[in-house]
Amino acid sequence: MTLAERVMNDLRRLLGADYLGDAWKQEKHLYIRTSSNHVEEVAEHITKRLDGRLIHLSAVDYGWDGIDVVYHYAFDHIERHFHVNVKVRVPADRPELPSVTAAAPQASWSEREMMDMTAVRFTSHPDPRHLWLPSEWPETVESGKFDEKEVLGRTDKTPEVLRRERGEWIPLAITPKAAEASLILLGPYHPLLIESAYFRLKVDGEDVVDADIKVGWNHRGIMKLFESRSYSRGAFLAEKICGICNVCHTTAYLNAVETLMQVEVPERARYIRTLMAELERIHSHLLWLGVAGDLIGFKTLFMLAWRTREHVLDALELISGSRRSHDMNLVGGVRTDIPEEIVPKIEERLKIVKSETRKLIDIVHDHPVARKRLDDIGVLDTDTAKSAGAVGPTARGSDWKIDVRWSDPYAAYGTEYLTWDVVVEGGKDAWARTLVRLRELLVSVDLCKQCLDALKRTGGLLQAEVREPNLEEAIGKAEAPRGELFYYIVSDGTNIPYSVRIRTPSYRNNAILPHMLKGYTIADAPIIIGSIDPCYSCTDRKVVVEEAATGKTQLLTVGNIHRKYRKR
Amino acid sequence: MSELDLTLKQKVRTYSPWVFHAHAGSCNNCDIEIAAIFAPRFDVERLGIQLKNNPRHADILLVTGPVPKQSKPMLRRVYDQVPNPKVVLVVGTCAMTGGIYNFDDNRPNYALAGPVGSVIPVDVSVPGCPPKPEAIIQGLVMAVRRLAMR
Amino acid sequence: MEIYPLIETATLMISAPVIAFLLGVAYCYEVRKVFARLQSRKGPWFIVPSALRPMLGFSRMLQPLYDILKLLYKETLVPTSANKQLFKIAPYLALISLVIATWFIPFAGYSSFGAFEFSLVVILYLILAVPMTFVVGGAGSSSPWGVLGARREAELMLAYEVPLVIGIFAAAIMANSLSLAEIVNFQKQRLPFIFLNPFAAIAVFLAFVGKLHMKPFDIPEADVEIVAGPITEYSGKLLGIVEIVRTILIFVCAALFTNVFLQGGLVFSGSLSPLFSVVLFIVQGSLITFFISLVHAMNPRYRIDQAFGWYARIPLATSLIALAWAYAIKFMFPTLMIGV
Amino acid sequence: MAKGNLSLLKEVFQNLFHAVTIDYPAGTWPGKKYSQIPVGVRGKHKFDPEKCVGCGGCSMICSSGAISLEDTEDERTVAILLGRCIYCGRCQDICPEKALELTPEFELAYIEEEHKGGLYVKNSVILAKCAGCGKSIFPATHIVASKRRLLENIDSSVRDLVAADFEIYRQYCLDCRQKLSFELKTHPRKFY
Repeated sequence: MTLAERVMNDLRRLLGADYLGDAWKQEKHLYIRTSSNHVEEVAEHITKRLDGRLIHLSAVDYGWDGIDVVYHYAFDHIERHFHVNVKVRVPADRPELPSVTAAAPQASWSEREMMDMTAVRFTSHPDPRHLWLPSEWPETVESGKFDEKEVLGRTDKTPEVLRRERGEWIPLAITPKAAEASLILLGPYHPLLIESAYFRLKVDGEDVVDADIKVGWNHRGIMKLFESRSYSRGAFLAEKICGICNVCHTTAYLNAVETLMQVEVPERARYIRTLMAELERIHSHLLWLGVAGDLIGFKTLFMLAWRTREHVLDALELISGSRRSHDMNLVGGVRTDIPEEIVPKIEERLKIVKSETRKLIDIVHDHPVARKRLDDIGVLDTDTAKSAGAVGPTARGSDWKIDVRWSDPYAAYGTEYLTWDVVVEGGKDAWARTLVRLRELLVSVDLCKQCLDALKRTGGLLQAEVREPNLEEAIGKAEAPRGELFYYIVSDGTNIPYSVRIRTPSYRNNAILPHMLKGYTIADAPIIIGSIDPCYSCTDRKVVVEEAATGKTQLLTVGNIHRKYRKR
Repeated sequence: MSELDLTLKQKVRTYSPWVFHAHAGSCNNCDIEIAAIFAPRFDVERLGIQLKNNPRHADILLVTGPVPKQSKPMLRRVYDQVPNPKVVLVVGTCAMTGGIYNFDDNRPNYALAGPVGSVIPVDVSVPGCPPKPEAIIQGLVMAVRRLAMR
Repeated sequence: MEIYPLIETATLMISAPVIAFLLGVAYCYEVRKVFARLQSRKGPWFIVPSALRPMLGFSRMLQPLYDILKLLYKETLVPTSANKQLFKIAPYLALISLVIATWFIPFAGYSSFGAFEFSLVVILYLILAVPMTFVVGGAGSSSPWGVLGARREAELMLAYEVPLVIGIFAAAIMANSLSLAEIVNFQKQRLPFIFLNPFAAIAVFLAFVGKLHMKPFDIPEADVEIVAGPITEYSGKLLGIVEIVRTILIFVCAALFTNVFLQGGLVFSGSLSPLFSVVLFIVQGSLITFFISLVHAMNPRYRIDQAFGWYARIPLATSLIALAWAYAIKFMFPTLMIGV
Repeated sequence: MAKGNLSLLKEVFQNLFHAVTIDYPAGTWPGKKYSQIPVGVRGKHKFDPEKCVGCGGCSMICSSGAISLEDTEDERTVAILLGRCIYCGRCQDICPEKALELTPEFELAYIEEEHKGGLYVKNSVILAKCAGCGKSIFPATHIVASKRRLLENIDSSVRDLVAADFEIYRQYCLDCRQKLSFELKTHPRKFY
């Protein structure tokens, strides 16, 4: 019995009369419609018994018809391409569903996000705080599909203003009383990250006793913006979600769009996409290595890694005309060709990158002080990684082989195009995650070379003809440098997507951070946070706010001294 | 006013500008390009420019991003903490106007509090998405000159 | 009573801090430049390209001085919640103690009170005051980073102070004197202590790396962890004073090492010797600075517990060996040790 | 243990005499001043005023809404707001007349006071007047270009007929065409 049959049989038995129908879409994507009675059991059965993963949970607002909640389960790490999507329709007047967080902890953030973005309510959620929206916004934004004007009318009121009106505003400031509290708040502006993020560390001396993360400060309403622009323009918006993994974002987005349109990407375009994505992975991992070096105070490593990274950026600039933000991918293919005369130039740069990378690996691998800072720090065991749904190098460093490139091949990653191996390390600590990335660098250089060789033999079209979307919904995935990237696009047949749902890798890994921080010191906090390679512009396409400041816990950040505390 | 007529005060300001980088919801492109100007290829320490992690030590405030509503009070506060004289350098398209996130002025993005210019006074802007590091250095040099004249 | 020595002392007393500061600026520049060059960056330009000379001047040799001057021209913010007296007075205390310390340090043989009988003890006390004032200032700033930084500063001080003192006293025991001038004199007649007691030199060098907050011991100022540590809340003029203190501290440490272990530049005697000694003294100091910046460039940062453990093992052991070595040499070669 | 330190030591001593830094604001020759400026670097826009017909295709494709069309009495201005453009180059790809290109000029920093309201790249084309009501209609060059394009793509048997018709109704605005539909004496679509 194949896995697909087993899953279907199990679900049929489990759901009984609530099994309202199924459909196969895409390549081995099973969509099952059911009622809201059995969501918890399904989640428990799939994640615990069948060893599936809950990737994300999307809620799509259909106005008066109600809200579709889609649970995206993936089995691709067991059987290639195989996904199961369980759909539940909840009525618009009483949009309630039981929470599956107890059964599958991965769902926690997704459920919180969907509660923010749509009117759906997950009853019995253990932590139903607003994830993205300011706590001052009692209603949701996307339910504004009913009355958009009203929602937009509220936009000129910032959380600050609203809080002042409600009389809850406490100027964020440093007071002696708060300094006594053993609550250390990292962020939103903290040198640890160039982006804004916000951690609450409860400390005893230097030891972290408890931790809480509030990602945010980065919300740009991108999922809403997607709904107001055509598929081809959306590619450029996807490019701007994250500045580090922009090719991966567009690739994932276009994987979904091309599936919707049932467009086959030409072979040469596939290789070019893969080349760009792999170059980007090299750039991202080198960037990460530098930043991680900086986080443990190794400025020289930062400089050396970033010196090497410049060669990759040069190669990317040669191809696309821009160091970052390449705008290469279009619906159905790529925009510019890679002419033959620049191929040797790229090969030359790759050669430099390879030798420099080996040097960097030598330096880090045997450096006594660096190893002391990385070994046995931020341990994430395999079971926790699985139950919390870690992705990317974080999971691979915890001895769990998941990689979208291998499990759900897209672009030219399939075995018919390229040969390579997934890097897995069993160390489970920050050093293992470092090692995964370092080894992936070499794999990526090799992949780039294979792509360049393939470009020499392939020719033909760069872009396939674009059609109208004729599927209802599609899932697009890609392996970003940080892990699995997930797009779910719902189409209504027009040239504008009806709804776009995105789950970025950092989103998942960030949710595990509080768990990983516990038991280490403040000095370790930066490298633990850094070891998952958090990318908050990815994570916070949507917003988060710190809770209404109560009297006791106030922000104690670098960024906090109110004007009235100034003295000239 | 030529550079030769500067007083000592203005000269030392030109010679040693310290930079604080405030991230206000940008997509990371500009942030890593800003980090790149401190890396070996573009090393701006040649000019005496140093990246400080503390607004209280800074002279120039580098701001990136379209300023989400959530970040607005924080950005304002960071600006207040930079001791006078100070200069604000805005890097990137979305920090200048909202860029791709503020696609249509008639239907403003619900999540954004407007460009940086509407939150804090801006002195120098560097368009680009992201600007090349050379362009950021050019902007920094302009900002340094303005700093000296403050 | 003669007036001449008094005038000489007064001149030295005034000029010593100034020279110390200027040499400190040079050494600071060296640290920055070498640090940058080791990372294949250029660092502050030694000679500015001609196109930029109108804007940036001819050379950035004085970059640390420009930084300090700029800070002195800037606005100073004091958090209201800080303990203002402690907060404001701490940098000045550090500055005063360092200025006094420079009086006791022989500069190529010249010093105001270098010949004073217990000058070594006085200097050790005075440079101990610098981290102490940072602890006070950080704790008084009421910022959590300041408090954490102060705590780390105090722990680190405990760690490096012991090998520092033992190492230096190992040299003093061999020279049989607590006066710096005497120690220099002792080496002049025999060999520099770096050859007589290399263990002491290593222990003291490692302690200075911690004292100057170079990597791997820049723990109190670990920027990605606790922003800027004790000096997080300092800005403007007060930060300028802190920077001056750091600048002088580099010189004081380099000069102390030169005097105790490299015979203070007084290698040759002859007609050219004073000038030559001065040059040698400065070069020796810059060599030490070079090695410190080499260590600075080649290491990540230790965690405070790791640093404490490391100091408790290697430098402490080295310094104890140095102490034993000092006694062993003394007993084995009594003639060598007794004054000539 | 020691191996890592040794390879690092070797590396840093090599670096000591080999800095990779470019002389950006100062360099006299491009090889040393810029990191690299390859073909296709996307910087400031440049219009070819000869070629631009003011069709507004760029404004429609623009992903960030940076390109605006503004019609005055007798001119249409295509304005690109540099502070909103994301330099994706789609306008360059889409331009039917190849009149717009992104030059490698990327040093665009400016002082805010000197350019209040933002920095624009503009191009103006003259608008033709309607022969009926006197209102300004499409850009004159646009009409010529669309005629050319129309004739290129149409069946050769009716080309002369269409050309003649086009010459007549090109002079009128849309409203006037409707109003004067019979008097214009053009052929209805069924003729060709």
